[in-house]
Amino acid sequence: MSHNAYLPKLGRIAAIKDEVPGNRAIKTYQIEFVSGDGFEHDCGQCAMISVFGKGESMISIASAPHVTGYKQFSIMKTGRVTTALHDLNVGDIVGVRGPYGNKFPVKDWKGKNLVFIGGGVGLAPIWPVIQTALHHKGSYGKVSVFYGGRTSRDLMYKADLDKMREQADIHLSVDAKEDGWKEFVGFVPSNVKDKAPSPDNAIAITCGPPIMIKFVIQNLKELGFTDDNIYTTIENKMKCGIGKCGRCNVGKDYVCVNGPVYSWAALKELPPEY
Amino acid sequence: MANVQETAKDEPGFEPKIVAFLCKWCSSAGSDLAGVSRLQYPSNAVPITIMCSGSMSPMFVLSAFNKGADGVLVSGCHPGDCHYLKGNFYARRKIYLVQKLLQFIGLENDRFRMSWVSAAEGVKFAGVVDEFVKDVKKLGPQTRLKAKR
Amino acid sequence: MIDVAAIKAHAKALLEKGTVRAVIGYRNSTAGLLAEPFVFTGPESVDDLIYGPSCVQNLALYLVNDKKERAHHKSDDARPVAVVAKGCDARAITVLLQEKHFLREAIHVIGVSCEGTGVVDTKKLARKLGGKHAVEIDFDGGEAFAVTTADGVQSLPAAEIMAERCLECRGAHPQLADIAFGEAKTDRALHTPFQAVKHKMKEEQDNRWSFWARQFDRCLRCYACRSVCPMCYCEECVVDSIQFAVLPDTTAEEKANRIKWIERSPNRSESAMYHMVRAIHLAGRCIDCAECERVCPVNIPLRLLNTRLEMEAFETFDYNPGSDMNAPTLTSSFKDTDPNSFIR
Amino acid sequence: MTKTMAMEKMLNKADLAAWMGKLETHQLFAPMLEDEGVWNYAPVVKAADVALDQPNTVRPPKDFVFPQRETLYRFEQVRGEAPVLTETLPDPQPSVVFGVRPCDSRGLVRQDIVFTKEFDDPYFQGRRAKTIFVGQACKVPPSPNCFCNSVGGSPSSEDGLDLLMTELDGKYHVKAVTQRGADLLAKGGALFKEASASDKAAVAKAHESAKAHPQRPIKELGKVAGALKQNFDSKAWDEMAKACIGCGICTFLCPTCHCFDINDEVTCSSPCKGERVRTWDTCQFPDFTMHTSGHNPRETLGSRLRQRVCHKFQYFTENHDMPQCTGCGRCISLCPVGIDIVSVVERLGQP
Amino acid sequence: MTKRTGVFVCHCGNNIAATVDVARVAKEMGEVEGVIFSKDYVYMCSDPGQSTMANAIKDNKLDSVVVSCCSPTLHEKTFRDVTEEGGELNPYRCEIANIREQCAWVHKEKPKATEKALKITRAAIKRVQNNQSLTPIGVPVTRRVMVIGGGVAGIQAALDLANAGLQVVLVEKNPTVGGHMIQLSETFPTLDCSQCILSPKMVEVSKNKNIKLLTQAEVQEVSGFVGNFKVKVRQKAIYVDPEKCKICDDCAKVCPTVVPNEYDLNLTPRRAIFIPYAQAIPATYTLDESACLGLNPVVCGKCADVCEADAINYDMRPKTIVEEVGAIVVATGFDLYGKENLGEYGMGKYADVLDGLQFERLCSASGPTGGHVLRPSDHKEPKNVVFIQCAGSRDPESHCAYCSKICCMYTAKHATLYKHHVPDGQAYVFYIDIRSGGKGYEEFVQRSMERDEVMYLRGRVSKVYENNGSMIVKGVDTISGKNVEIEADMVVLALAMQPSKGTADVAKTLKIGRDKDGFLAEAHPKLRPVESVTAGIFLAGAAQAPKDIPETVCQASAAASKVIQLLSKDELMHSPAIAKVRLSHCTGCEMCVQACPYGAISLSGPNAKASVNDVLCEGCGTCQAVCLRAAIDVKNITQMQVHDMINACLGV
Ligand SMILES: Cc1cc2nc3c(=O)[nH]c(=O)nc-3n(C[C@H](O)[C@H](O)[C@H](O)COP(=O)(O)OP(=O)(O)OC[C@H]3O[C@@H](n4cnc5c(N)ncnc54)[C@H](O)[C@@H]3O)c2cc1C
Ligand SMILES: Cc1cc2nc3c(=O)[nH]c(=O)nc-3n(C[C@H](O)[C@H](O)[C@H](O)COP(=O)(O)OP(=O)(O)OC[C@H]3O[C@@H](n4cnc5c(N)ncnc54)[C@H](O)[C@@H]3O)c2cc1C
Ligand code: SF4
Ligand code: SF4
Ligand code: SF4
Ligand code: SF4
Ligand code: SF4
Ligand code: SF4
Repeated sequence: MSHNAYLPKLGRIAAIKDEVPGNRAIKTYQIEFVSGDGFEHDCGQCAMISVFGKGESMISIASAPHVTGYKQFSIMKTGRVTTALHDLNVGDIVGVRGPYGNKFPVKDWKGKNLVFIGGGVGLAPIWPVIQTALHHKGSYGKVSVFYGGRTSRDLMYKADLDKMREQADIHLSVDAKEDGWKEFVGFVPSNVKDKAPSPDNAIAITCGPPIMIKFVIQNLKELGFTDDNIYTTIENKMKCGIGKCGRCNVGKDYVCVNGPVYSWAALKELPPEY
Repeated sequence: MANVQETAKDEPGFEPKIVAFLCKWCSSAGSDLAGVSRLQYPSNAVPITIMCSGSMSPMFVLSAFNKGADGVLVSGCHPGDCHYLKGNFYARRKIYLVQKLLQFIGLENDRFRMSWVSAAEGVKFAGVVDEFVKDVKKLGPQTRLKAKR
Repeated sequence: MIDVAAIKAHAKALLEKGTVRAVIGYRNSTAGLLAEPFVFTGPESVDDLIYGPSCVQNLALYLVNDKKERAHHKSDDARPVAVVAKGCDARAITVLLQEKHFLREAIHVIGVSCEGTGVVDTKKLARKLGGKHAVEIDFDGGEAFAVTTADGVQSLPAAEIMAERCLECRGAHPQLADIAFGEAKTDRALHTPFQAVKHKMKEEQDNRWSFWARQFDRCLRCYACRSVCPMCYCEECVVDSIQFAVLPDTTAEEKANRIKWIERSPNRSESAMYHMVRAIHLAGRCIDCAECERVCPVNIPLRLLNTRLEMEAFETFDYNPGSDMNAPTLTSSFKDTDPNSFIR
Repeated sequence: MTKTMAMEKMLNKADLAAWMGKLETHQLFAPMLEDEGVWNYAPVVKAADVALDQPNTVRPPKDFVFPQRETLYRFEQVRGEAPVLTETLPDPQPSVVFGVRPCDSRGLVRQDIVFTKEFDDPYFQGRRAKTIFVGQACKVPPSPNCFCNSVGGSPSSEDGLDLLMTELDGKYHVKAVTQRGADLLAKGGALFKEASASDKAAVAKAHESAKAHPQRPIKELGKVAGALKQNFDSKAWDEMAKACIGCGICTFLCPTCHCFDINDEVTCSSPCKGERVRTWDTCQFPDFTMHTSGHNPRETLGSRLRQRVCHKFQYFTENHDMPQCTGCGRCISLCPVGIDIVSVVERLGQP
Repeated sequence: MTKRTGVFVCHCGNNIAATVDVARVAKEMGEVEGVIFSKDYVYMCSDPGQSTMANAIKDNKLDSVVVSCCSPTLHEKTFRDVTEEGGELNPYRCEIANIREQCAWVHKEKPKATEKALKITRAAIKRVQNNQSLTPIGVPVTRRVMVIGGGVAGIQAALDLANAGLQVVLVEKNPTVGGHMIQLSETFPTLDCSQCILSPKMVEVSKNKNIKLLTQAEVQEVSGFVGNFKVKVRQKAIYVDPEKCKICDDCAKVCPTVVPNEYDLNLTPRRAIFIPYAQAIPATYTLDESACLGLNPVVCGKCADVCEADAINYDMRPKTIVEEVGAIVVATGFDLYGKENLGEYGMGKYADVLDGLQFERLCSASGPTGGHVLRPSDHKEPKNVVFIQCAGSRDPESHCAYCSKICCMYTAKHATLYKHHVPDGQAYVFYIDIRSGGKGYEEFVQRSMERDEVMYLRGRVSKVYENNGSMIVKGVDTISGKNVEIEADMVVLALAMQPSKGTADVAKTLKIGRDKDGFLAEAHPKLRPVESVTAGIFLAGAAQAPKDIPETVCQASAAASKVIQLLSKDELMHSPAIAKVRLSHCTGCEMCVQACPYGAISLSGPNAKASVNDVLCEGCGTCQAVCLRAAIDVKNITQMQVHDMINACLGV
């Protein structure tokens, strides 16, 4: 059975945490493999989560590779499968197959300063990298995290971010003024520009809504980051996850296999169809 | 009728699955009256109460057959008695078209029926169901539009 | 005879004066005998405009597509778009106007009469020509087509190679037109309308089912039939969406609760459901351009299916789709005298 | 498939039926005329129905290895409990498909690449292993839109085939391309005669003259990919797609297209029972790339036409050094509105 | 989708439990996806049953409930109240599965009935799991009412409403209220004087502070909905200030133009400046613009010259008045069937062929002849008078198909009155049959036959023609089977009643329906006879159907009481189970707009998409079935829900 790439392994939901309420709610799931024969993954990789009867969705693995015992996923409720996922309870069983996609070249970044820039649910794909960098303290330079949402209610991993403040520079932002908000008010790219992280010996990793990424990259380049020091991930619609169904094809790449992680230099080579 | 040679379909133990769409104000009330009057009729028709026969989308009929209904019944208020004034007139036109289409593609005529049953016609309701179940029984299971599942 | 030069001149003048933003018409295709629909935007491009028996496609569809494209490009050019329309195309446009798909003033209809003929049926033509390939086809005065093959030009009686729908056409002269070319011939020899349907209706029901079952089995669900239909302009089809309708405020629940009336699997039951829903949705809207049947790659007789309810519309409800842009539609209206006896 | 030593035999046309008769271990398919005037592969019931010299089929033979609908597995789940998943790998009866045109067999070669690269596809491979493809060399192009010569093929290409048959007045020249082709030949035993030198020469000549038959040309295949890349932003894409109705004909019926969709078909909601199913899909449908949010990277007809053409002539070529088009001409002949891939490549794929 | 559904299966003592295995239903439903609580109980509707339910909802944090019991018409309200009050859950999260009337009571075999009960309940679960929480829509109301038409119906309604403390705007198109009743002489069956009983009411109308009277006015445009209508009324200029007018008749005396007086059905003349009759309300003269020699510029000006009160003002202009009201009563009354349609009876040809109303005027003391029945042609007393009933009624081929209901009675009255006026005359009545249902009516007719010796001839008149200066009425007496010819001095036709001329326009403006005969359509012929199909618009009087005065007054008071009921609260509560448009799918094709029986949908917004007026929508779902793209759905019975219910019924 094991060689059939379409057949998922079974995972039990061990914990669910509400991250963001509302119409586009986000929940974080810890899923452990039912029969222990799980898989290992690298930062940036994804997995196909199945709710049987509803379908499958590609979701970034939000836990770091060194975390064993479960895989973490932060999922935004947006359609058929994700809504079904949001309806599940702890103990319910889903299908998980993966890991899919390439990875962030984390090992190459040893000794460098890392600037993470996330928006909304886009913090999830880069979260394992942040965790890895902090886990191997000393191996990496300074870690700073820029993260923003429309309102403070839209920010996920808030408690974790707060805890992280001793180890990393955390710059949060909300789009509009809000009572009691003491940090930056404005869009994430502006926050980046405002704090102006140094490009020296630094890698910038960004993920979020396409429009945010566009301006973040623009601002990073103004700050002096070069194309091959900026990394991002792209999301194209996927069905098989293994480079066959043709859906995520962009140029010569199948994002599920050749992506989703791209340096800006590499991404520029692809047609802008993501 | 072509079904004559196919009487073999009339399986002895066959219990047709029938969906009956009843308008809330007349036919469903009529079925309530049949109940209050303790009239007996076969249990094959499972009622779904809708607001008005006018809200009967053709999709409901086709979907019921697709999901394996052996017969579909739509019942509403008599013309002129619609609780919503004229919903049943729209229904009449639409259902007529659906029926013609089903006949044309070759579904047996007796699998789809419409009736007017008022809130006072408990007896009629029981009769309509009784007759429909009998007619559908003769046809045997509906295989033409049913999805293979 | 249709004066193609006059059509061209008119189209050119419209574009030159800038009274319309584009002209939807036909040009020669590289792929075969049939013309290719095209959107002419510059006065020079009109040189490529053609008109003849190879202009089979219903251009009303391209008005629909044009609307979508304008929405995509957020175009604010408010000038009308011109469209070349045969009788059936004009009927389709009328239905679209009836359904408020566009404003009358947004369209300039260049009506073209089919006069005594119509458009070609390439399958009939191929049969007629045996092995030979036609490379060109044109009107040949009166009631014949001039067909060019490798052996030269020959004149064939149009009635023998014309599309079936044209032979039954009751409105070969566009009723809705801002300018009309060609004459409104009334003495066309017509086939009895709904002949094929009536013939099929006489068959035993079981035979009819085996006939349709075989058709449904063969359907690929490529949806060419739906894609080519000007009436299937829905943002999202209820049967099987190959396009979602989403607005920024559409909620996750709304997206998740899309009803799956049928599965995507091309099974008999699912395809039957697809075709029946389409037939029902076209009741009183199908104007018999027969494009669905023409485009089907596996020759499923969709015209036969869809005209069944057109026959009802016409004969039972005295309703002639595409004849009145101000009338209520067939299923959003009723008469006290509608048939009642089928109800028990 | 492993290549074997060329084995060439002759078969009397009249003996075709007899040979087929000896292949009862296999299910046989061949092009046949359906009632509605459409040529398609169908199971051989009477060998007499088999007509090999007809126009090419509407559906390409990819159906045999990549059917339009395939159940991937069944699931059954009681609320809150672990689901039971039942793998449903295909186990088809071995079959032989006759009358496969070289363009279509070359399509299989492209399918092979897709379904084996990176991850194996057990469904495809399971069927592929059980299906023998017997080719039929074209003497004249079966359609006016054929252009196999332009895309690296020929009317007598053996790529992807197990056997290649060529008709030579009253006889078939049959060449084994693979071992299993040879085995199939062997089953015919004495029905087959060794091909003589003159037979071989006649076949070569027939192939030669078929190849010389005029076809629609793509001039510089080697430069197409580069040119397409250059022209990515050209306005001509939109213009050429104006007539396109966005149906799936060109892609569904292309022998090389392989895109699919995966859906759950539920047969019972409580307990939840059903199948996970894959069905053909096409890049020409708007929802193909549309995100749930409504964002669609390829929203316009022009961008979808570009995807089809560039995928075939640029992206696939960049990855696998061959175009993902074998020149069968189906997409041209069957397109309802005359979108013509050759013209498109001529216009945007030439330096 | 809800996730914590509770199911309560009722035994109904033995009513359900005898035929349905309720324990099994409860058990199997507990296994359905999303159901976390399922229980059967002997009487769900009993107090302990209700508290079990309330507690279960709270204890298990249920977010939806199904009660599997009797018909929703019996206890839906009960269980929704429990859900809301005891369970603190939105009442629309509760649905009823009817397993008694539709199952237990109509089947005998327990296994089969149980199977069906399972399906019915499962379907209800599927439905409720997609129900939304809804709250009734509160609409603030304007506590004012418009009454259109100032006949006896309008007057009665206006007075009832005004006396209940509501503000009333009474709109009458003529210069005076009173309608047709004020033209009658005496009224059957008691023969009391029509003016004597109506005039005091008319005066009351003018005196009542709560009534604003707008005469010579017509409704032009209506917008809004129940509780909040905005009505545009156009009032003609009357060129006389009613406050100043002393009703001295000086002006009329000098007016040079003479035109027929409509009030007397053209049997008398009037001037261009006139008062229809002495008791007219409002009590003022009126200048009839169309008859006046000219006002712009003033051509004659005599009336103003003589008016000492200075009441005449030629500069008056028509006014458009906008009234905001919460409800509307339509009482636009009737007209007689046009005489031009009845040429065969010589109507319009011979001066002495009259219609009923003209005859009323001849009998009236205030009429053209001062109460003497005299022939219009020669002012002689007619000695042979033929009354023809059903003139234009009950004749589907050429005239009106319906029975005008009152003609039998008023013909008997006319014949009687005639005999009172001309005791030596002979009255003949041609009739088809006599319809005299009503208190004292049959006796009245009998009296006219017996005491007044009116000759009743059963049969139709084929023709009225002239012969040597006298009129011949030719007909058949179907009882004797003989042809009869009567030489008549006067013929009176009991013409059919038809809706008054303006009724069609009013109906259109108000968007209320009319029946096949053109009368205003009631919402339900039996149960809602005074309501129109549009919420907040009510009907009274002969505009709805032919009727006599008592019936008219009944209906007027009934309409008034309906209005009072409607406007008794500050807010109107409207069911929230109404249609909702999925804007993403709507293409604005207008099919739903055409089909909605309540005119509740209109196209709006930048892309002209459907939009439902929450207050007008009744939730019938007609739109839902008409829309091709499923772009409109009725809340809590959406297509999705029905789809799921179909599946549940079929075990899919
Ligand atoms: C590499 C990658 C990583 C992702 N990581 C996350 C994550 O960490 N958290 C998260 O909330 N979401 C993530 N997404 C997006 C997520 O896959 C979609 O939101 C989800 O598939 C929507 O499925 P649905 O069934 O709810 O929507 P529906 O619209 O009901 O489903 C339609 C189909 O479209 C596909 N689809 C729709 N939108 C997308 C999309 N944006 N991307 C891919 N497929 C789509 C789905 O496969 C689904 O089968 C990721 C997507 C990709 C490609
Ligand atoms: C010949 C005859 C004799 C009768 N005798 C008797 C009898 O003896 N006893 C009895 O009980 N009944 C009798 N009736 C019946 C009686 O006349 C009616 O029942 C009664 O008049 C109905 O009153 P109404 O207010 O509904 O209508 P109407 O009296 O017609 O009043 C309607 C009013 O509305 C006004 N109006 C119309 N359209 C508009 C508009 N668009 N805008 C504003 N105002 C408008 C009209 O001007 C009129 O004032 C008799 C009827 C006839 C014809
Ligand atoms: S065009 Fe033909 S094959 Fe394609 S979906 Fe329509 S009927 Fe089926
Ligand atoms: S079949 Fe119906 S819903 Fe689908 S596109 Fe056509 S009209 Fe729209
Ligand atoms: S792209 Fe067209 S010509 Fe090429 S293989 Fe596919 S269908 Fe044939
Ligand atoms: S190119 Fe032709 S076949 Fe392909 S999608 Fe467009 S219209 Fe259909
Ligand atoms: S019928 Fe449907 S698509 Fe048409 S206007 Fe109404 S809601 Fe919109
Ligand atoms: S539900 Fe009925 S009343 Fe409401 S908008 Fe639809 S058709 Fe009109």
